[in-house]
Amino acid sequence: MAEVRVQTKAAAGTSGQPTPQEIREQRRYLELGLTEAEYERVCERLGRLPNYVEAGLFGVLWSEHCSYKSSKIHLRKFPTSGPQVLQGPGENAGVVDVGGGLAVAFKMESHNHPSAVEPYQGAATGVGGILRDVFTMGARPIAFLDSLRFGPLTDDRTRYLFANVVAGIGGYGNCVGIPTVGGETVFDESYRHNPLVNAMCVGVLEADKMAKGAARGVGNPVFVVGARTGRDGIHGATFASAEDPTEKERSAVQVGDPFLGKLLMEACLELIATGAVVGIQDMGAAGLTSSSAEMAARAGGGLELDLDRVPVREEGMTPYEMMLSESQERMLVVMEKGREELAFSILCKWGLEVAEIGRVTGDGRLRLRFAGEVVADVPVAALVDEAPVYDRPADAKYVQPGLTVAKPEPAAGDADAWAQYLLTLLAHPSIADKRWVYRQYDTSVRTATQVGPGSDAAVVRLPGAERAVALATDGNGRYVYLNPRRGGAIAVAEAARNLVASGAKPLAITDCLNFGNPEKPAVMRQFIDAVEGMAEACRALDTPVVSGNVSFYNESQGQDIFPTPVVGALGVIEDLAHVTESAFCTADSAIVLVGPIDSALDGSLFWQLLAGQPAGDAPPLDLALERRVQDLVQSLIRTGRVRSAHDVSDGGLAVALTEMAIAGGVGAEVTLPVTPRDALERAGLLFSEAQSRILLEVDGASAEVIVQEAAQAGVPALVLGKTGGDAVIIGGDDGVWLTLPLASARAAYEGALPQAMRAPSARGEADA
Amino acid sequence: MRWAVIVFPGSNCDEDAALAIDRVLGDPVDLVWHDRSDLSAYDAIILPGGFSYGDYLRSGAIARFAPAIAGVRAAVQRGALVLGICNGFQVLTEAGLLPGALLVNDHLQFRCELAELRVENAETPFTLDYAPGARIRIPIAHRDGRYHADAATLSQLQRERRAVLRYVQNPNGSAQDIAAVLGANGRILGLMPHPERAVAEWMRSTDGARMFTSMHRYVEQQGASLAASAEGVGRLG
Amino acid sequence: MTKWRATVRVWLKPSVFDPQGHAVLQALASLGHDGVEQVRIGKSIELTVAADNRDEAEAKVRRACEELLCNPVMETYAVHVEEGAQ
Amino acid sequence: MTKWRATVRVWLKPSVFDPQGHAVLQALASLGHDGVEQVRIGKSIELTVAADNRDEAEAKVRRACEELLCNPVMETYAVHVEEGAQ
Ligand SMILES: Nc1ncnc2c1ncn2[C@@H]1O[C@H](COP(=O)(O)OP(=O)(O)O)[C@@H](O)[C@H]1O
Ligand SMILES: [Mg+2]
Repeated sequence: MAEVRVQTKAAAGTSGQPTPQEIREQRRYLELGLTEAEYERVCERLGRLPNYVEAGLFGVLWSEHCSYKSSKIHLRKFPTSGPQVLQGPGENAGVVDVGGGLAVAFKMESHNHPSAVEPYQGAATGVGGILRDVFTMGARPIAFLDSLRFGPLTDDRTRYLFANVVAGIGGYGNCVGIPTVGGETVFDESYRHNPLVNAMCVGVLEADKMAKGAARGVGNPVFVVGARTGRDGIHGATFASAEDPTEKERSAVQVGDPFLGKLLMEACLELIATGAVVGIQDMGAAGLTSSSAEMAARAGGGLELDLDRVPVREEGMTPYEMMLSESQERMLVVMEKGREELAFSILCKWGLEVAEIGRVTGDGRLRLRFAGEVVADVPVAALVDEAPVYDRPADAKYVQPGLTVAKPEPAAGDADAWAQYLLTLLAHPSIADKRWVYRQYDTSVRTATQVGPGSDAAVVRLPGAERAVALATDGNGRYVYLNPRRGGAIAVAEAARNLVASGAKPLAITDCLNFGNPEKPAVMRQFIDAVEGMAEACRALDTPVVSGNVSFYNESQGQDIFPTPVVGALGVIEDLAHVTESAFCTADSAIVLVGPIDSALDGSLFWQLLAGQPAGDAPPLDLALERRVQDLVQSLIRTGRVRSAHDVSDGGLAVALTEMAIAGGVGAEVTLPVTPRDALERAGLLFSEAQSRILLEVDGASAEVIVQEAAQAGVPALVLGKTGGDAVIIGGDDGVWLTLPLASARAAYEGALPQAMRAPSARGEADA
Repeated sequence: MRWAVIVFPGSNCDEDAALAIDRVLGDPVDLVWHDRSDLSAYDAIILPGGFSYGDYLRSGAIARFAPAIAGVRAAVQRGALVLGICNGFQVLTEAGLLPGALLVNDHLQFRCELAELRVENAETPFTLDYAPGARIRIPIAHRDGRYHADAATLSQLQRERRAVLRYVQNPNGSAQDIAAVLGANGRILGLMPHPERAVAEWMRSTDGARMFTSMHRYVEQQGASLAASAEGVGRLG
Repeated sequence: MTKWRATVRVWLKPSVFDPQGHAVLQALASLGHDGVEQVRIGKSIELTVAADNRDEAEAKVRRACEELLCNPVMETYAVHVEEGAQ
Repeated sequence: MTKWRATVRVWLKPSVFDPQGHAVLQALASLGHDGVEQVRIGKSIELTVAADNRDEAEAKVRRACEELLCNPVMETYAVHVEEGAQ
C-alpha cells in the first residue's frame, strides 16, 4: 500500500490551527486534554509529531470519560459473565437472556455535569443518549429509570435544578414514547453544588438478533444518519472529565431533539431488522471520533472517512470540529456492501438524512480525508486499546468518617415524640412520596407497565410473552461515604432485594459510579473499595455487571460528593401471577418480618438528622444471609401466599411499615418481641437501616408456617402483627411505643415534596 | 368492522391503540402511515397519542397537513367514526374538525395519572356502553391538555351536550372541566384521556374498553358495514 | 433576490389565561423583584426570507403565520420585516 | 412611579441547535413556502414594570432576565423598554 502523507502544513479548514511543532513547543496538547507524558506517548506511537486533528483525537479518546483510564483496572474486578449474560461490558449496552426466546439490553449513564449547567437540556440529552445506546443493540426500548441526587430543597437554585431536570427527563422520554417507570430521588447537602442525574434505559430483543457496534468487512460503506453535525458540544467528553464544569466550554450544552431521537430509533430498528447492518453505534461523547474509532477497534480493522461528505449544519467547519462535535441524535452505521439502497429507502421513509462518509479498511488505521488531503492517519489500536491506564494512588486505608461522630441519642420521649420522629422521617424529601416527580413522566405508554413508580421495583410486561421484567435503581451515598466497601455491597444487595420483593429473580445489574476527583488518593480509595464491595455482592447474589458508566470529578469548590455508586438491577418474573407490590392489600393479614431484628442505627437517616451528619458505620450487612433472605422470599412469593412485600431501607422498619400502610390505605399494628433497654435501642428497633430485611403481608393462617420455613432456610423471621385499622401502631413487650394515624402519616409523606416545591426557584448563578 | 390507526412519525400510542382494539374486540385493525389519504376501507379511524411531529410549535400543528387528515375528512363525510386520543384530539382541533384548542396545562407540567371522569352524554357512538352520569377512570398523560374555546363555543357545546366527558377533578385547567369533545356531526370524538390504557385489570382500570365496544356496537347497528359498501364500489371501479 | 429578516411575535389573546406568564410573575414577586406588575409570554420567531422586495417578504411571512405559525383560536401575531439576513 | 412596558426577547445562542426552529423550517418547506431559509424560535416576554425612570425600569427587567428568564449558558436576551402599560 502506498504511503499516505499526512498533511502537516496549514491546509484547507485548518487555518489558525497550530502546527505540529507549535503544539509541542507551546504545549497546546494540554488544552486538548493530554498530559505531557500522554503527548510524548502519542509522538512515540506515531513515530512523528501529531497534527492538530490527530492530537485532538487522542485528547478525547484518552480522556477519562472515553478511556476509563483511572477506573479500568478496578472495573475488571466485577463479575461479568454467567449463563444469563449474552453481552457483557464493552458494547453499547449489556444484554441478558430473560427466557422465552427474549433478551433484554440495558445500561445506565450519567449526565451530571451538563445537568448542573442547563438542567432541562442536560437531563433531556442524557435520556436521549442512553436511549440510543440501547436501540443500537437492536433492542426496542421499553422503559426508562432515573436516579437523581440534589442538595436540600430549601435552596432556590436546587429547586430550579430539580424542577428542570425532572421536566427534562420527562420532556425527552414522554416524547419518544418510552415510559419512565422508576428511579430514585435523594436529597443531601453533599450534592448541593454537584447534582447527579443518572438515566437508565431498558430494551427488549429476540435473543438471537443482537446488533453490535463493530465495523467489519473490508470495503463495507459507512454512513452517518440523523442530525447534521454542528459546532455544538465540542469538548463535551473532556468537559465531563474536568474539574469545574461551569467554567469549561459552555458550548458543550446541547439542546435535545426528542422527535428526531424517536425517528432515529424507529429507523434504526427497522434497518437492523433487515439484517443488512454490519455494525451500528450512536455518536455520544466525542461524537464521530469515538464512534468510528471504537467501531473499528471492535472489529480489529480500520476506517477511512471522507469528511467533506459529513452533512454539516454550519459552514466552514474544520475536520477537527467535525470529529469532535457532539451534536445529538446521530448514528454511525456500517452496511453490507450492495445493500445501501435498503438503508436509503428506510431512512427516507422516516425523513432522515443519511450520507455515506467512508468505508471499512483492513489496515487498522483511522484515516481522515478532507479537501483532498489526509488530515489524520493514526492506528486505531493506539487510540482505543492502548489508551493509558492509570493505577492512581489511593490511600492505604479509608478513614471511616462516621466512626468519630458522637453517637446521637434521642431523648426518651412519650409516644407523641416517637410518632413525631416517624413523621419527620416520612416527610424527609429522600423518603417522602415521589409522586411529584413521576407524575411528570409518562409511566403507562406502551401499555405494558404493570407496576409503575411507587412500589419497590417497576414491573414491565414483555411483548408477546406471559412474563415480565422487574427494574429498580438503588445506591446510598451516605453508606458508601461511611464505609465504601460495605456501602458498595449494599447498593447491589438493596437493588436486588427490591426486585425480589416485587416477585422477580434478579439476573444482572448495570451501574453508574459517581465519584469525586480521582486524583485525590482518598477518593480513589473510596472508588476501589466500593467497586470491590459491589463485586462481592454481585458474586454472592449471582448478578453480574453487564454494562455501566463511571463519572469522576463530581466535586465543586474542592468538595467531593458522597461517593455514589448507583445500581440499576434487572430481574425476571416468569409467571405474571407472582407480581407483588408494596401496598397492603387488605385488613387482617399477618405481617411477617423476614430477616433479623436489629437496632443498629449506623448510617441511618435517623442518626444523620440527629447528628447533622452521617454517623457510625454503614448499616450491617451479611451477604450470605442476604442471599438466603432473597432466595426465601422468591420461593415464598411463588407459593402464592404473599399478598404484598416491601424491603426495609431508609427510615427502617417503622418507615417501611408505614409506607405499606399509606400505599394500601390499610393500617397496621405490630409488636416486636423485645423490651428496649433505653431510648437509643428503641430508636434503633424502629429506625435501623440494617440490611437483608423484607416485610411480608401474608394470610393469617400461613404466617407461622412461613416462619418455620424461614427457620429451615436459615433465615430469622417473626410474625410482627397484623394489618387493619386506620393507624400505624408499633410497640414491644413493654407496651405501645407509637401510634400514628394513617391520615397524618399520609399528609406528611405525600405533602413533603409538593410543599417544598411550592416555593419559587431561581436560576441563580451556577457555581463559580 | 375494520379499524385504522393513523401513524405519524412521532406517534407513540399507535400500537397501544391497535392492541387495545385487538384485546377488547378482536376486530381487524391496520396501522396506516400518515401519507395515505385513502381511508375508505375503514369504519373507524383512530388518531393516536404521541407527538406527531415533535409538537414543538403547537401540538398537532404540523400533522393537520398530512394526507391522512384529508382521508379523515372524507371518511367523516361518508359516516365513519373518528376517535382522536390525546395528540389525536390536538390534531383534530388544529385541523378544525373539532372546535377549540388545547393549551399547555395551567400548572405547566406534564401530568400522568389515572383521572376520574364523568360521562355527560351516553348517547353518542363513543359512549353507548356507559351508564349516563357514570364515573369512570382512565389515565391521562399530557402537557398540553387544557381545553380552551371561546364563550360562544362553550355554551354551544353545553347546549348540544357535546362535552361528552368531564374531569371530576380538573387536572389541567380545562374550561368547564372538559375532557372530551364531540364534533357537530356526532361522529368525531376528541379526548385527552387514553382509553387504550384502561382495558385490562392489570392496567388498574378497564373503563376504557367500553369506548371501543360502544363504537363497535354503533357501527354494527348501522347495518351493512360501511367498509363492505366502500370496498364494493372500489371493486366496481 | 434579497434576504429579509422577519421577526414574528405570537402571543395569546388577552382573554386566554397565560399560566407561564403568571408563574413568572409570581416567581419574580417572591424572589423580591418588586415593580413587575404583569407578565405575558409569547413566542418570537425569526425567519430569514428571500424575496424581491419588502412587501413580498412580508406577504410570505404572513402566509406562514396564517397557515402554521399562529392558531387564531387563541393567538394573535405581529410581523416585522427588515433587510438583511440574521 | 410611571408604568413601563418592557419586551424581552430570549433566544438560543447561534451556536446552539434549535430543534424547534428546524422542525418549523422543514414543515414550511414541505408546505411549499419557498423562500424561507432559516427559522429560529425564541420567547417574547412582555412585562409591565413600575419604575421612576426608564433606566430603573430597564435595570429591573435585566435583573429578572439574569435571575430567571434567561440561562446565559445557552441563551441570549435583548430588552426593549417604552413608556406606558400594555
Ligand atoms: N426520580 C424518580 N423517577 C421515577 N420514579 C421514582 C423516582 N424517585 C423515586 N421513584 C419511585 O418512588 C418509589 C420509592 O423510591 P425509593 O424510596 O427510592 O424506593 P426504595 O427505597 O424501595 O428503593 C419507587 O417506586 C421509585 O421507583
Ligand atoms: Mg424498596
